[in-house]
Amino acid sequence: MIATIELVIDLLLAFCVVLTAAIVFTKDLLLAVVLAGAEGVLVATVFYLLLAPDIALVQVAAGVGISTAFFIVGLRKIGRREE
Amino acid sequence: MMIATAGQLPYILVAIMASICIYAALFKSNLFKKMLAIFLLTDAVNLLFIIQGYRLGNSIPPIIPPGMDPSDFASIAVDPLAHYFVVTAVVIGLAEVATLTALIIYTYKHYGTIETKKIKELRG
Amino acid sequence: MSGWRGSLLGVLFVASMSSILVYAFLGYPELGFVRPLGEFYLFNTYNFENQDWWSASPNAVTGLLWDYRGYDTLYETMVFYVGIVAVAMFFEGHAKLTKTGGMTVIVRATARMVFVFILTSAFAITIFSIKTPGGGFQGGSIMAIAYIAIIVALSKGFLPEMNIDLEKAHIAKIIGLALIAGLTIVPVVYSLASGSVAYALQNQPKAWAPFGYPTYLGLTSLSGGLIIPIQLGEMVHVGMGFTIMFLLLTMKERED
Amino acid sequence: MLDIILLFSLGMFITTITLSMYRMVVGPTIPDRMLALDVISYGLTVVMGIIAVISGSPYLIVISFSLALWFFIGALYVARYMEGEQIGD
Repeated sequence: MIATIELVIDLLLAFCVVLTAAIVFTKDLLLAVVLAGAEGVLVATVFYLLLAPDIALVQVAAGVGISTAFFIVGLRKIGRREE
Repeated sequence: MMIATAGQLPYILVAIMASICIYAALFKSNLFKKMLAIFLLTDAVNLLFIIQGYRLGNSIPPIIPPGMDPSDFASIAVDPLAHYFVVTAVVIGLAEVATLTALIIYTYKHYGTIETKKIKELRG
Repeated sequence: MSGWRGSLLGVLFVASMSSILVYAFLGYPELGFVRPLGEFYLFNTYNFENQDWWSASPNAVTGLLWDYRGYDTLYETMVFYVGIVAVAMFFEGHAKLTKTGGMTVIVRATARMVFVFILTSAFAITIFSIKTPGGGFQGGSIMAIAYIAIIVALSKGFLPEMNIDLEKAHIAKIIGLALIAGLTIVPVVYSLASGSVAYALQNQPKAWAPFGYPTYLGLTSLSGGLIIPIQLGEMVHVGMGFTIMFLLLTMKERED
Repeated sequence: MLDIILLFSLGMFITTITLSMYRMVVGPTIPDRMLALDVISYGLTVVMGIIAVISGSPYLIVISFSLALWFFIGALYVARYMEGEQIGD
């Protein structure tokens, strides 16, 4: 069971690396924001699996709830496409 | 000579994630992209803290169950110090994101663009 | 940097940077080692035999936040306050909250119901943070989500119906901060008045410093001294702070 | 018996999450990805609950049923953006 949880943590972190690369190299800023929200959910899951329930709570609230709101407000004012 | 073992694979993945974020924060031309990279860098550093405080084996969260002896608890629970640092760092990172968003909107109002290359041309 | 040369440079930068970071991180011990300071906190946080150093809270993170490292958290709160002031400097918008339609009726009804649930869970997470995971920062972020969802799904004009506008949010935030400051200063005042030893932000009585907040509410229910009221103050401060930031960012800017 | 049911449902939900991750990586439009993110989030909530039951730790289950409340809000923001109005008006 313990080894399985470690394997799951490694897989989720690898997926986080892929998402980070996608966020950096995409041209569509709205897509980048959505992928950042997905990465927030995955990071919160890693926190949960690493036995940190306090941080999983605040990480989901921060990564999906509040930061996405700020990003979307910014995008609404500056436009969606990157040159 | 240090050789990575399987238990240190999370460190390596977090290092790759952090270096991608540092690259984007330094070399990307779009200010919004820079802000996203800084936000993700915060996540990577938080992950490093929590992974370092984790304890292999039959570990439990840092909340003492009723009736457990404190010395037993101290020998199996994970590190609460890392959790403390991360709880405050997440909220401060969010305040930072809000401030940067305000700055970016202000820049866009002033120059009409948020690409650093174009802003440089506009200044002459 | 353009074309393949730019991407090659990027890959080279990421590779060299990550090898440096991996070299640094591998110096850490393998998973499974907890620092002696962390073990000290774990051992003492709810230790009945050693009541000089305990924090009367089974959740070690909560005890760490406001008892062992209360000063650090106090300054983190000040940094957050400066962030709010920085946003307010850029957008000193008009405080007129106009009421418009919002999204469709399904989304609006759902948002109203979920608002109540989220606010309740924020209070529960904050108040029971002594025994279960949670705390002031978590509760505050969740409270901010409730208000931001209302602003997005309905509109800013619905906030006065819920007895919140910009000025009231500022006032609530300052009340939360004043609660924290008051609970910090009370032991100092006590020590000046009675001539005995007491520390700022002192929670439980020590053998040489007799001042202490109550450990139990009633006879059995654990209250953890100053931790619960100070977490409530922190929750109101953080939640109202994010709500104010969001309101200011969505204001129409002044025409210069 | 209960162990078998728990492990079976864990496997089912992990399969769901994997399939939705494919949709999130490949999905051609933004709403596709947002819906996939929603499905992943609710699957993760259930998986968290099941892991808490298996490992027998009562403190971990607090997370799962409080997280289920505010996962959908990200989709709300993106929908509001797609409507093409200023946020908050």
